[in-house]
Amino acid sequence: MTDRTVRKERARKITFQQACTIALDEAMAADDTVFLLGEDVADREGGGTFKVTSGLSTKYGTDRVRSTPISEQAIVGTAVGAAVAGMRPVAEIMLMNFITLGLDQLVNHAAKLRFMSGGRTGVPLTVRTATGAGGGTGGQHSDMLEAWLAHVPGLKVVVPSSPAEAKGLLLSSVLDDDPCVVVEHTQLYWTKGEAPEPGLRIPLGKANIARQGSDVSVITYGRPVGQVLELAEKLAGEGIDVEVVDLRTISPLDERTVLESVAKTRRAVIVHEAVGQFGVGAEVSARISEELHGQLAAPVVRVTSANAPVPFSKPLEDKYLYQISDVESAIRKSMA
Amino acid sequence: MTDRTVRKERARKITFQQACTIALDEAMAADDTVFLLGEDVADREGGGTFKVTSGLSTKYGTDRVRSTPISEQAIVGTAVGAAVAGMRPVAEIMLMNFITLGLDQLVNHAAKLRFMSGGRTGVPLTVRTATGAGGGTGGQHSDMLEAWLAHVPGLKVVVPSSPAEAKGLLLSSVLDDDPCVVVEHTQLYWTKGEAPEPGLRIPLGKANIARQGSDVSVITYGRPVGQVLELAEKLAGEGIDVEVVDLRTISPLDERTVLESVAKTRRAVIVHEAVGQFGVGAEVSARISEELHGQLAAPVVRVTSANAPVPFSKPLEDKYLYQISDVESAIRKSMA
Amino acid sequence: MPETTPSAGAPAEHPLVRIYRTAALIHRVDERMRGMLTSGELAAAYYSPRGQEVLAATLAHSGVTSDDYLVTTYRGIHDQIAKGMPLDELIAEIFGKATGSCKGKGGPMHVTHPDSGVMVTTGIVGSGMPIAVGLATSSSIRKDGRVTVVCFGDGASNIGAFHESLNLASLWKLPVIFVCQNNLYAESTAYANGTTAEHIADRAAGYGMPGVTVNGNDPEAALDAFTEALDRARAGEGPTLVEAVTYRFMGHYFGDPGTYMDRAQYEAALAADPVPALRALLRERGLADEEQLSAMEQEIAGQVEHAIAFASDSPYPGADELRLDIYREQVPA
Amino acid sequence: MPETTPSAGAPAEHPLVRIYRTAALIHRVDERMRGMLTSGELAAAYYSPRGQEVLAATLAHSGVTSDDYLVTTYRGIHDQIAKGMPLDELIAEIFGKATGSCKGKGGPMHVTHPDSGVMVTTGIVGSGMPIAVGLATSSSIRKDGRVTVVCFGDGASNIGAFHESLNLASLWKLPVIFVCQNNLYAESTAYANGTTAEHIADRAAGYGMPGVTVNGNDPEAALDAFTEALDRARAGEGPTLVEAVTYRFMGHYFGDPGTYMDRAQYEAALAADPVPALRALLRERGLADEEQLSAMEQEIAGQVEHAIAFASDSPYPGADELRLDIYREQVPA
Ligand SMILES: Cc1ncc(C[n+]2csc(CCOP(=O)(O)OP(=O)(O)O)c2C)c(N)n1
Ligand SMILES: Cc1ncc(C[n+]2csc(CCOP(=O)(O)OP(=O)(O)O)c2C)c(N)n1
Ligand SMILES: [Mg+2]
Ligand SMILES: [Mg+2]
Repeated sequence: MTDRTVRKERARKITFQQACTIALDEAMAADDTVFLLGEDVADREGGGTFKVTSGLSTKYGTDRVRSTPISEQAIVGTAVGAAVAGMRPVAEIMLMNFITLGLDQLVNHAAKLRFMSGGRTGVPLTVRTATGAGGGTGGQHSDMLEAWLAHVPGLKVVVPSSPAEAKGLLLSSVLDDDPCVVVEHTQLYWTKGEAPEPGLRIPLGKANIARQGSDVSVITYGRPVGQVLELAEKLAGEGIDVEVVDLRTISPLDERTVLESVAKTRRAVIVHEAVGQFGVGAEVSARISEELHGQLAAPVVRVTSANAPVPFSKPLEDKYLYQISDVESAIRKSMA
Repeated sequence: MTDRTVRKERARKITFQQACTIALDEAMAADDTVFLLGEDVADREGGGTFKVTSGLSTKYGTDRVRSTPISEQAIVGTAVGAAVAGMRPVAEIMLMNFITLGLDQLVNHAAKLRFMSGGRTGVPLTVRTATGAGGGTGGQHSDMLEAWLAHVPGLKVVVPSSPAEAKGLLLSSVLDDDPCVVVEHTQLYWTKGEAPEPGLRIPLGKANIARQGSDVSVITYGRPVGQVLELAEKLAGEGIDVEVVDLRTISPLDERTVLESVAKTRRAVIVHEAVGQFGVGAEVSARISEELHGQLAAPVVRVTSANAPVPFSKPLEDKYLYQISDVESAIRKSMA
Repeated sequence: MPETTPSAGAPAEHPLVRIYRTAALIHRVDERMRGMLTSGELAAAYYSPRGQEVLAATLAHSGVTSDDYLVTTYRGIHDQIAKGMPLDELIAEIFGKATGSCKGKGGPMHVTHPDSGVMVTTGIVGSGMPIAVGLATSSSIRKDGRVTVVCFGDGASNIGAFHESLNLASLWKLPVIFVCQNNLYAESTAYANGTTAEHIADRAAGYGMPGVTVNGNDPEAALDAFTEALDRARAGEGPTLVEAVTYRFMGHYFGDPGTYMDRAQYEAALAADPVPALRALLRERGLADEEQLSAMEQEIAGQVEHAIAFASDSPYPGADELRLDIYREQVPA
Repeated sequence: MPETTPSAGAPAEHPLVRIYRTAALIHRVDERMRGMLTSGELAAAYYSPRGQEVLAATLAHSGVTSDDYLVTTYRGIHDQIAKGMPLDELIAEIFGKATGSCKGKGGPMHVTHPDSGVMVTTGIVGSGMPIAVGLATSSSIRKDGRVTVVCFGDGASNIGAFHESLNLASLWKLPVIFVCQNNLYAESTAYANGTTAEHIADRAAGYGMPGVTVNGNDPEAALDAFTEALDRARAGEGPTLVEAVTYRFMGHYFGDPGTYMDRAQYEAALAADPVPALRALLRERGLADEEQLSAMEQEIAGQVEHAIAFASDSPYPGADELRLDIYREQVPA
């Protein structure tokens, strides 16, 4: 490639969904133990509901891109068994609420087999799943359940915030030697961002300072990251300098980056889409307050969606969701 | 009853397991929409693995005490359907790790149907389940997963700490109009305590000050409560006055009682058996620090089991579990 | 029973006429929904029942009463209409309005209306079956004579809940009918690419339960199968698995291009489209003439427009609904 | 293959002798385990395979090699021994010792030993089946010629995972054998009180898969059934469901009083106890005389005592094991 085409490549914009496809493509090209399974993932069945696996069965064959029946337990269990045999299966669970059906395999087996076998086996599988409110799909198709998975030792839980992040984190997950769950937000799939360089991998377990700032740390992940970055730019105009920490990996949590950021700013606002009660924000808030006792200029504030099932009606769904205006108020209150 | 027999009744000791049986018996006697289902729960099958339902099918008939096949999804789903029809089913999920198999029904349906139907239906079911480490049953039979359920709006999550508590909380759960999950600790089943008066119901959503104290609040629930009370007596001898808050209901969390206690003592130690990461303690710790910012004399401390699957080997299992000696150190450090 | 059912005083209509009336109502509603989705008047996840109208109507007229329970799926509007749900509330719910049967909080995938027996509509494939077992367990304990009907797709027959539910229902001899609306596709997966049984009804044998495969688009054949299953259930003889074969004309979701669908099969199904076929049969048999049919259809159209206007004009639910119906008692602000 | 298998140089033993050798080893280990549990030398959740020894031994000698994969359950010690797991590591694991196959972290319900093909032992009823489908998928993709054998109980045939697994395995024509060890009870639930199929093998038809019911305590009949299934799997013809009927003599768990068990059935089963029956058959057929059998049993007893001593003398795992094997990389302290 000439320098010019490289620069062009770099400037190229891709969607979040394309980024996921690229990650899978690179993983399959790099390692022939990688294979995909899930409902409708092969091209005969349209390449997946969100088209993330589109083209891959044509390129790699239906032995390595396998459409399944509607059988979530068998999908995750098959991934567990194949992983124990040394493959790197990537299972698609169409929507995160359906992961409830595969949770025995994910929690009682995938997460524990390395430990329970004394390290004799490992489970290098990845589960990709989509979810999120905002699309009017109601109570059974929109939940963010990452807190459950983060409560399970042995799992790695990843929530990417942009196309480049999705590419790098998914590729790392597939090539990781432990079970990873990657949560893709349905409302991000068609958003665009810069195409990452081929081969880009983002290490798991490391948070990203998405914006450096000195006044207040906003700790978030997934969909809100972009919205918080926009808010930060706006507040910068007013002289409020927001640091934005994108957790990237929920578990293992990069406590160090979070604490270093808050130790510097002395103020923390935590934002996520999942309901607040017993959510990811609780752990982040608890660790900050426990570790930085006496060093905080203001109480930690969590901004989350309402403690309710996701309602169908659009105006109500909008009110259910975390409000960026609440993040702004929280930042201002922190600074007051 | 004469006063003398009443007093005798009161002095009578019963086991935690008997307390659960009494609660079910009273509920079935009081309300003929109450019925039980689960694996081996009828007397023909021995009255349940932990014998909690023993005698009830003989007393109330097998129409109301129904042994099921090994089908956790159908067990919980059947309870959901019957509850929607206006019954008060009590489903036994033999061990909490198996609840993974019924989680679609519990989370996507039981917890949400009232909301998603706009209040047109309700789901007054109770799921009883047993779990806990200490019995050498290893990684797939010992997990405390209450944090998951507490993260789900619409569910009530109850973890009793003694026979009398189990009796009163289970009875309230069965007669409650919303879906409740009651977590019974296998290592408590054969412990004894005072028999509660017939009819005793303990309200859901209210924490209990199990011991009043002024120096430090220990917030806990379930099995550790008894151990912490013993520790508190020991420390009282040294002049450290520990307040013990038994949460009783994890969700909805009785934030007010917790905050009032800690506002008074200015010190909080949280203890639970579940693994620490993203556990119940995180929410409790976060709320305390967020609400009582600047009022705490010491950082909140959490004492939990190790962030690992439950190991089989006995010495390792002992080390895995939360250590009461760590609670003691945490209290002393808080006071220092 | 659908709103179009004649009042008790009216002379008894022929079953096929009643079935057509219901099917025509479903057909009209579906047509209007798709029209409004196309025009942008409506935004909702919508799974058209186009092709399955006669099936649902036949089931509803096989002896099912409004006391009987129905559990259905996201692709359930045909079942809900046939079960007799008031159109106003149903359409308002799809519009997400406060006057909807669920105050707009459930939406099309979670329609509930206990008065007409629409107990649960689920968006999780297969999960209605264990719930139906529970409804039937309640009837079995209370001896209330109700039958529970649960509708699900061919794809749903491959999920664990199917297996557990059929086994348990058979073990307990419950009054429940498992109605598999086999429309040959599960999203983009053709029947044989997901399901290893030649007929889904073959699986009934593994549960000691009768299983029957019937042409769901043939109202006479289907009526017999449903009636027999209903009679068995009411007589306390236990559950039946009825596989009613049909076809899904509009793809999986509204807007699905359906490129994965077998063209020849599609054309053949379209040629046998059950709604016009039944209409033609009524005329052929002299059960209704063109004039009567047109009048009926016009009446239906008016009824549908009324419901749409009701839904359009209704307000959205207020923010306080986020704290209502979480528990029976309102969650404090 | 079990440790007692003669080395390649030795003259080939009759299959029934090999089966008896393995069954006798299982029998001896089980006897000693129960003895130690009674005496208090050992504390562990233990699910005796008493009565199912010949079944496991027959399966292991039907052509399964150490490269083939095995998935079994908490009641799995017979399968693990038959598959050839080193006794020392197996018994040390049950003792919770650092020298156990899983460093004592898994315990009896989670024994793993990939070198002998013991890939997963699960304590969750039915959950081994989807995992077996995954192991077989790996073999199918890699074309490594391995067959996966998954053992489960009659009770497990009622759980959703069974259904999903058999459908998927059949759809993908995977090299897997589903071996249902039907010991007539699931904990305290007698077969017919939980399972609506007359024979579990009847369910295979719903997945377009051969299903066969065989007397699992009759080594000759069972050997034929297993061999045929194995041949099918190796030939790429897909999975088979083999229901091997047997009996569970010691109740569900160690200490189960078994009050719920049918007395007459128990007596009949005991009269046909497969281990002494096979021993008698060997003598009857002239395949081994009393002296040879005694010598074999003595050798086995010695081997078992050696393993028990090894386990007893081994240390417990250290506290650092709580941070090892969570992830591949050690979790920092
Ligand atoms: C458990 C679960 N898995 C996957 C989905 C996504 N999904 C929605 S509909 C559908 C296809 C269902 O096919 P079928 O049962 O035949 O019903 P149909 O849509 O044809 O009426 C799938 C896979 C879901 N809703 N629930
Ligand atoms: C999913 C699940 N539900 C319940 C249990 C509790 N349990 C352990 S063994 C068992 C009975 C299993 O019976 P069967 O499958 O016949 O196997 P067997 O014990 O007879 O070998 C049950 C219900 C479990 N381990 N997993
Ligand atoms: Mg279908
Ligand atoms: Mg059994």
